[in-house]
Amino acid sequence: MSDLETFRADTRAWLEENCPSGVRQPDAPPAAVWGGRRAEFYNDDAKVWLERMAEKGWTVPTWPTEYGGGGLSNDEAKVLRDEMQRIRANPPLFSFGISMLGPALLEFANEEQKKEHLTRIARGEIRWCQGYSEPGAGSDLASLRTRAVREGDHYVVNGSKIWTSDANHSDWIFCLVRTDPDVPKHNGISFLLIDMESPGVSVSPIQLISGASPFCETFFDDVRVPAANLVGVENDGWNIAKRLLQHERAMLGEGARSSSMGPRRKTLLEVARETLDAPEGRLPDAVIRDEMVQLEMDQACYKSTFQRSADAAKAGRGPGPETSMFKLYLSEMGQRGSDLRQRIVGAEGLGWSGAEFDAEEVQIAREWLYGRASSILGGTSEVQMNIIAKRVLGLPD
Amino acid sequence: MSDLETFRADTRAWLEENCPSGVRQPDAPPAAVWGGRRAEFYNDDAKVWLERMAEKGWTVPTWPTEYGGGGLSNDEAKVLRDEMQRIRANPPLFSFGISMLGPALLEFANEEQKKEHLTRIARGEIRWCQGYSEPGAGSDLASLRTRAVREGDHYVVNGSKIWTSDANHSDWIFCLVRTDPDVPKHNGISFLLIDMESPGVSVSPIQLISGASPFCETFFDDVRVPAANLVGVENDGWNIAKRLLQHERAMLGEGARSSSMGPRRKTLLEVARETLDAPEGRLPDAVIRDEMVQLEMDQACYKSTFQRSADAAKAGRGPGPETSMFKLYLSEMGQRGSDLRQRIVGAEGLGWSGAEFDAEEVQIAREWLYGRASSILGGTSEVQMNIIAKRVLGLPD
Amino acid sequence: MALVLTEEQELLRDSARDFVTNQWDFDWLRKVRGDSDTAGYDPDIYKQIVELGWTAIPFSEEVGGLDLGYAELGVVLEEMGRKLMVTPYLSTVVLGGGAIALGGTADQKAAVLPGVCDGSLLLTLAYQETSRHDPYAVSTAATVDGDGYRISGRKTLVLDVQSANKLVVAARTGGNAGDRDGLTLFLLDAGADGLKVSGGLLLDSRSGGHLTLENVAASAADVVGEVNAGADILDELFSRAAVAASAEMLGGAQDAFDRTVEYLKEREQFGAKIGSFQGLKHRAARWFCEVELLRSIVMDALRAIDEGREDARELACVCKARASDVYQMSGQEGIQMHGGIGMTDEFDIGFYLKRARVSELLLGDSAYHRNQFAEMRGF
Amino acid sequence: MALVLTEEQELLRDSARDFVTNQWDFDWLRKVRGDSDTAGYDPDIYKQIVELGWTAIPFSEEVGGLDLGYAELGVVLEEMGRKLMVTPYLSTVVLGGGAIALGGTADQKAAVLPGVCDGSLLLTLAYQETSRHDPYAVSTAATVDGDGYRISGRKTLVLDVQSANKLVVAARTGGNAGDRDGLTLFLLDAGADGLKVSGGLLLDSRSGGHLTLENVAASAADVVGEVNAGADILDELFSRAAVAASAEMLGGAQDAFDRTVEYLKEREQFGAKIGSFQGLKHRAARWFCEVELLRSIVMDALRAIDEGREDARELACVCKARASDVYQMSGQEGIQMHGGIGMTDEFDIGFYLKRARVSELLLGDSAYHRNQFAEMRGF
Repeated sequence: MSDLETFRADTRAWLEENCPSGVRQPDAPPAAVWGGRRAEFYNDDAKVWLERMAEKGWTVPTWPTEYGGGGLSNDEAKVLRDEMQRIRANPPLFSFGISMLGPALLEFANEEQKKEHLTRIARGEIRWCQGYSEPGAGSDLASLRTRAVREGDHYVVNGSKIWTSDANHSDWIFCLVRTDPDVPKHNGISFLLIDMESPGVSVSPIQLISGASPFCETFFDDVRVPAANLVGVENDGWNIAKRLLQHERAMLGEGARSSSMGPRRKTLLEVARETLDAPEGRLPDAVIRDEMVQLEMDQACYKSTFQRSADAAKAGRGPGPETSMFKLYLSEMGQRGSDLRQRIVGAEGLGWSGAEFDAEEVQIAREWLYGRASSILGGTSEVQMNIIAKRVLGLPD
Repeated sequence: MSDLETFRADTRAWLEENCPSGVRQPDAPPAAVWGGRRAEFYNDDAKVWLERMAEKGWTVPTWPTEYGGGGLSNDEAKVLRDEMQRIRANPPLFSFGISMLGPALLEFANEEQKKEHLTRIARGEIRWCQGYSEPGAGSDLASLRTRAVREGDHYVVNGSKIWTSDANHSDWIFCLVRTDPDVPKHNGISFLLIDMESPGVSVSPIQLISGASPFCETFFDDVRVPAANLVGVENDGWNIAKRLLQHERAMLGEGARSSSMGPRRKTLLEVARETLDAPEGRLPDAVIRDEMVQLEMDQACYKSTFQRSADAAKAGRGPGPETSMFKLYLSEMGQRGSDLRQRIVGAEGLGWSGAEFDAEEVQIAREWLYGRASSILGGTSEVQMNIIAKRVLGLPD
Repeated sequence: MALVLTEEQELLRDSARDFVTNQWDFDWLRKVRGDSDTAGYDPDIYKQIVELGWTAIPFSEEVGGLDLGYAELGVVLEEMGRKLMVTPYLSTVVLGGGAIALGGTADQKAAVLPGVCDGSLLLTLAYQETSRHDPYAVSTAATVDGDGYRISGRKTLVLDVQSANKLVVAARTGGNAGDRDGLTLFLLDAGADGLKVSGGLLLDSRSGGHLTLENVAASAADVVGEVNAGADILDELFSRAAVAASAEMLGGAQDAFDRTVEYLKEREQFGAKIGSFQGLKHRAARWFCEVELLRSIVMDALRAIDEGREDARELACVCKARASDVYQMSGQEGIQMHGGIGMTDEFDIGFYLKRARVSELLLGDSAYHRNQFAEMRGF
Repeated sequence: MALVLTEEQELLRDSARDFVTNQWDFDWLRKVRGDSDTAGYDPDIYKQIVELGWTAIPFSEEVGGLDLGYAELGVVLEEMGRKLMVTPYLSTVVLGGGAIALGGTADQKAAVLPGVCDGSLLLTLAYQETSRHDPYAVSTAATVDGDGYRISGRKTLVLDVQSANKLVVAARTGGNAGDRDGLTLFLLDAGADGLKVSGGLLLDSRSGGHLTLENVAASAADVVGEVNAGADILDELFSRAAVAASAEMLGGAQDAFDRTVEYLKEREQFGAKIGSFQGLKHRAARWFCEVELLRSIVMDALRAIDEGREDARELACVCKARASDVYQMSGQEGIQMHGGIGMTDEFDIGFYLKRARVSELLLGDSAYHRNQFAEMRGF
């Protein structure tokens, strides 16, 4: 047996013993554990599962063991993922700490910061949110105006952030702040970690066109932040930010994969068969059929492209500007899908509220509306195209 | 009877008497008379017809009688058009002199110029072509470099023009030339009329991707042009040019109307029925059917828009920047149509040459290729969109 | 008729625009969501509309109408559409009133239309039963019962079903679902025994919902038009209503466009007005063209109805198909060009997308009308 | 197999690119138009291709092949496609050779494939009879005549019909046009009595034309595969050929894109590089994405064939549909972004549009493959 095969056998045995049935489908509800000071668990097993996985470092399998990780190679991590999927185990922990902040800290933070924050992320003790966008700045992130002024061993922070997902449930926020207003805009930016229990931090959820949302606006009013919470060099935060954005786009681009979390949705084909009252045979609406097929085909192309990118990454290339392509396409395919779904169900997808409309109907409408955000948040499609034109194609400014 | 009704009755009677059967469909061939020194007539009747109409000033019905026009009001001109259509009479004369240069001369030329040139245009004695674009300048017309240097009572012209349609059949060319290279580019341009028999003028036809074309490149090598041939003020030619471009776009936009000139083509529906072997009933290819319908619908919208614009013009508004919209749409609809046509006939529209392919097959392919020019020549679609954004919507630079 | 507004129509437009701008509270679209007792519209606004004479526009003078045409109806609908005004106008004047005016008996006209004109009566049309607009897909059965009928069935997406006093209901007196023959229209009281309304709030803050009929009694006098020939009325009614709805949609598309162009001129990013970016410029230019083309076809289709032109029904298909596509595009581009702020409920632009979607699916989406058009043209 | 080139494949690509860049004269595409005696390809170029071993790629070592896979075939096709090289490669190696390799008897393989590998034999496939690709729409009849057959009918769009020494011809031994059953493939000599070739120059300077068969004699030994079961071979053959053609199309789309991006960086207008205009930037970015997605699906579909994967035929549909659309878009955008000069015959970019159109319609356009895909997926 190769080392990897041994690892697979061991992992399978360990999971069999330690993964409680309450976090395995079909027993497990389609819910996630996000950790944090006010962590909520969908059942007792979920709590046990998180503790056991954190103990092994397998909430963050590839991170170094000294920071709470599992120290696994990429191949081993894939084996772990495969084995968890095999038994349909929910992941023990989701967080922006894992997917976005962690990789950045590993690359840019000092030893104390890594020790303190990475281990707490790995154990699910602290829930993080991201403070990048600002009201009025939009996709032009670097025009941010939240000000951090050094006073002795603290920064005093004033300003506000928008689109801070789940800020109302989070414990800490990683922030881009302006530390030097007198230099060109990309230069005077720093990357700061802020405890949201600090006096002067307040959070207000945002109502979207689709209704309640995970997004918030976060305000900073003379918030004192220890200077030790600065990551990297003062005024050099933009480099960290860019790296983090790549991770974010990669994560958003990978969205299609992790969508297995939710309850299984009816496929478009199933919806069409039901609505058009055509349980079998060729769909009677040739135009809808053609649109559905085009979407399926585009998804197949996307899947191949994602695989190609992953195969290329194995050959040593990390997430680069082509992640913009994933973001651009995935958001638009999602929009087309929810648009088609709503057009197919027609009258049954137009309700906003009232006993009249069942939950599934209302969900179709809300999802369609919410989906419009996907080509805006996390960098608009226009920004992604700018990035491709500039960084991939090298077109002139 | 109203004046207009009287006019209609008179016109009808005159036409009945004077319009020979050889210029009326179905006897008349689908051909046009372009006039000029080397004028060609598709038959003897066509010559008689031109002479009689020129006599009445009805080759240019709304121009003043002193310049060879008919002095008709717009309403009377419409009556004339209607009555000619009623008896299916070919127009007596086509020319860029009528559709483009004439209106510009009426607006900007001095009395001598009007007398000399307008009358000769009206009588079909001189065939004009347009010298605007230059190699390397493309849609950025104003960056033209053909130089005209004043020497006494002459200009000496050097440079070249491209896309000079039918230059090889034309007698005179109206040209934009640079008379002052030291001022910002729109300022140093003049509008000059040049006799193509002048020594130093030469013409070379352009081969397009679709094969032979009406386009030429025209070269000027120390061509001496009398200063009296300057229209308007020296260095102020750009204003004339802009006005003329509006007339050109309006003419291109109106293209759909005058297409009755050619032999009647099979409609897309007829082609589809033949090719798909479906003489009646619903077309078996639902996707092609849907595309065809979408095109028909867009054409209907275009037709209504054109009518609305004409109705608005009657209420006193001339061709403005919205003509860019016509140019943009008409070219793209044409392209979609010939694209669809070729896709429908499939294998039968892929031949370039060889006894193997019949003329209709080859024509389908050539037209499809030639059609790609329509979104480029006469101002690219991109330029039309720029114009709309700037002049209609007032978006900032 | 020329494709320009007459002086009278321009006056009507100006006064309508004034009224909508000054009297209608856009925020009503948000407020109604928290209001479980809502009538589904603002009665005060509707009262003023009645006073302006809008409800009387298409009806003859005998019944208290102004005897104007669809051209005028389109003018006020466009202005209402601009600010997404919510009223039972479309259901009362165009659908319910339209059905009676087209096919009703003299008694029905006399009984109903004066009330429509003076605002004392609200109507609606209940026909749809399947998820998508399909006029002949009616299963609701009207069975003969003595001199009259008993009607049973279920209707969906009945616009303003909550507020209507009377309903025109399509039921089957012969044939099977999908057949053109065998449809009959009935004029029923909202309070009739066995008639159950179950309404809700639609995406776009309009009201609508289901209607359930259980052995609802109707007399022979309640039949609108002739028995089994309801489709003759419906075909013409839907063709006209599609154009009327398109006029309202044009207003919304135009306003979403206008708002966005303004935003492009104001909003700065990356150190410049975003309207100076050619990528957005070109999209705005195309969008402009789409709205202009829509305006032309709407004007043409409205006049084709008034003139009784042969191509009126074809134009209606072209019109509603394009209105559906252009309005949807306007909602989407509006949000996309506004960026993140366009996604917030606080900002107005998102409401255009919602109205666009509901309007698109009401009375047939663009695929439906393309197919209809194809059938008329023999494709 | 991973969706990256192996080291060996990279070497093959590099040498192919060298060869195409240095040996192939793009201007041949113009020259051939004036040459009425043309063989339809440049024999000297084909000879070199043979020497490079490309014609031997997919065949087994027994018949003189290299026993490589579609992944490698795709590599050389892409490189040939980049510069629009004209050779009888697709018709000989992929279509004719592919049919024999898939379904031929041992005798046929031994008789034909060594000649394909060593370049002494050119083949093609004659199947199409209607205007659009429709594999079962075969009316050409093969009637039993003693121990053999007599074949009569007419084929259209037979690629390289002028130069082929042998033809694989689809004929009907049972059933009616449109039936899957009853098709039989025959291997015929180009010089057979009653076989008339009438070739011409296609839009894209490839050669092709009609084939007329009048009582052409074929023996039982000329049957490729089994009588009446020709569709079993054709289904697999067309699926593979669609992917091979897509690889060639990818090369063309990529090159049109690369040329245009270079042009955007060089060309100045209105005082700036036109590549700095955001309108063009965004279109270039989308175009880039389209070509990348095409590259992924081509690589995946090629490997699916080599691996005998279950989804190979579905991927082939996705692949050819996308290749058709992306190549067409590349031809159109290429010309549009080059402006007027792109319309001239003197400039190269227009040839990509021509090749795109012919390639799009060969072996099924995107609508055809969407429908095929839908049937496989049960839509």
